[in-house]
Amino acid sequence: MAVDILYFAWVRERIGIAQERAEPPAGVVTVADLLGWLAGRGGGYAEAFAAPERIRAAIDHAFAGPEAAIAGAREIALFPPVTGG
Amino acid sequence: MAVDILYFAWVRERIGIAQERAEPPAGVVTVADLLGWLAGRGGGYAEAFAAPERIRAAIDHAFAGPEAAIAGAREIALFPPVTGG
Amino acid sequence: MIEIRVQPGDFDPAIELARLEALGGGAVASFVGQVRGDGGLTELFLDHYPAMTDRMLRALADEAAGRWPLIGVVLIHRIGALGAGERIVLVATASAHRAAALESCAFLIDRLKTDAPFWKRERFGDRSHWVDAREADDVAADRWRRPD
Amino acid sequence: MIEIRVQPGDFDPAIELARLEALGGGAVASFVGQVRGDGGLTELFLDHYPAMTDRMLRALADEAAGRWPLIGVVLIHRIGALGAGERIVLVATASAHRAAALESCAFLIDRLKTDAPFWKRERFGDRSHWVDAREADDVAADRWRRPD
Repeated sequence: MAVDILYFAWVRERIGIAQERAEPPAGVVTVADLLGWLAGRGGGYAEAFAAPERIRAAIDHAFAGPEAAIAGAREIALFPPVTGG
Repeated sequence: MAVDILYFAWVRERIGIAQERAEPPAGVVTVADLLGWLAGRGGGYAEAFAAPERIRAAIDHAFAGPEAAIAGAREIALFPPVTGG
Repeated sequence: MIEIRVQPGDFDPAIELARLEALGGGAVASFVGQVRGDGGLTELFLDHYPAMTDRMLRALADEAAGRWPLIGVVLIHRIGALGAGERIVLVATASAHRAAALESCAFLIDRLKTDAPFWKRERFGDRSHWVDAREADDVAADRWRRPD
Repeated sequence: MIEIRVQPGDFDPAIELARLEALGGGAVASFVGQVRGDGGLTELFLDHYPAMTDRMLRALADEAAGRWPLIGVVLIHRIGALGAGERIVLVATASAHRAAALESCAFLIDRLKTDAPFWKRERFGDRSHWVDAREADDVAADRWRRPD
């Protein structure tokens, strides 16, 4: 399953790219699984996702918790808690 | 004791004047007494103060309830509940 | 900065907001009340008690400044004859904290409705009547009163 | 009337308020947030998630319009590099009821802070850091959530 993954704010800066297309393996079912899988790549990914409780996610433009299933997602965004306004 | 009495809104319109100088007799101690004394003049006064619960008062520019003493007041205003804003 | 004005003429909310923004607090809240033209209203006339109005508005602004960390308060209320759509009142507050700006703005307009000596008379063509006070306004003002 | 804009350039609160006043509801509330220059801040940079931002702001405006009798909502949020004192955000609402205008304005700015995908980076000369989310903002947003 291919999915577009977007990064924002310091997540983007640590990883070094704003967006990529990835194919998580079958065992990656939830947002938490996805963070673990990406962190396993090491380098900036490991640094960005070292504290997964500091990461928020959106699946197809709607906020999603760590237990949300990613099956069928077209676009997953990973970012710090928002600070607008 | 002479005191300036001011009228506003429909109280003024019923009485027909905006302001007068009056000398309430010694038995007129409270705002409620003053309303009764003025109503006793009849005509527009009786009409304006027929329902004293609809009248609000201020003594020297501060709201005062019906039991407030008028002794020493320089200016007493009588008016309907306020409707600004 | 506390500015209070009671005037027959219109005011420009933009100028007042710009003045509050220039204070640099970061949060500016405002409320503008206008004459509604409901039911064919042709004129709203605002009477007031000049000597007391200024005193009460100033007391309200001072109370707000004591309850919230405000750096600016603007209260403007018009008097006299106004047409449908015309502005009646502006309440605007500035603070370094958005909750302080928003809450004090609500406080000021709620309490102004019950504490400031203004009276409205509505005209509909040939007929006119003095507006009755609304119980809902007393309730709104009461929620800001604190236990002694 | 619901208007939502996310833009690098400044906005004019006066124009937006005038548009809401023209709706004739009688009550217009607004909140303006600006960049504070505290501690020698030289730049505030605002990142956002374009496809999601518009959707979330629209959802918030729709929720407000469902909870309060509003006749107009304006939400404007800037993005990119801003200097001290510059405007960041405008929330403005119009209604025939002052409480509806004031409460919905507070609701929108509180919920925008937690629900809209913006991120702030502060620069102080050579140093810069991404701003941490504030727990107080979560608390402020939570008070608007209703039991299911």
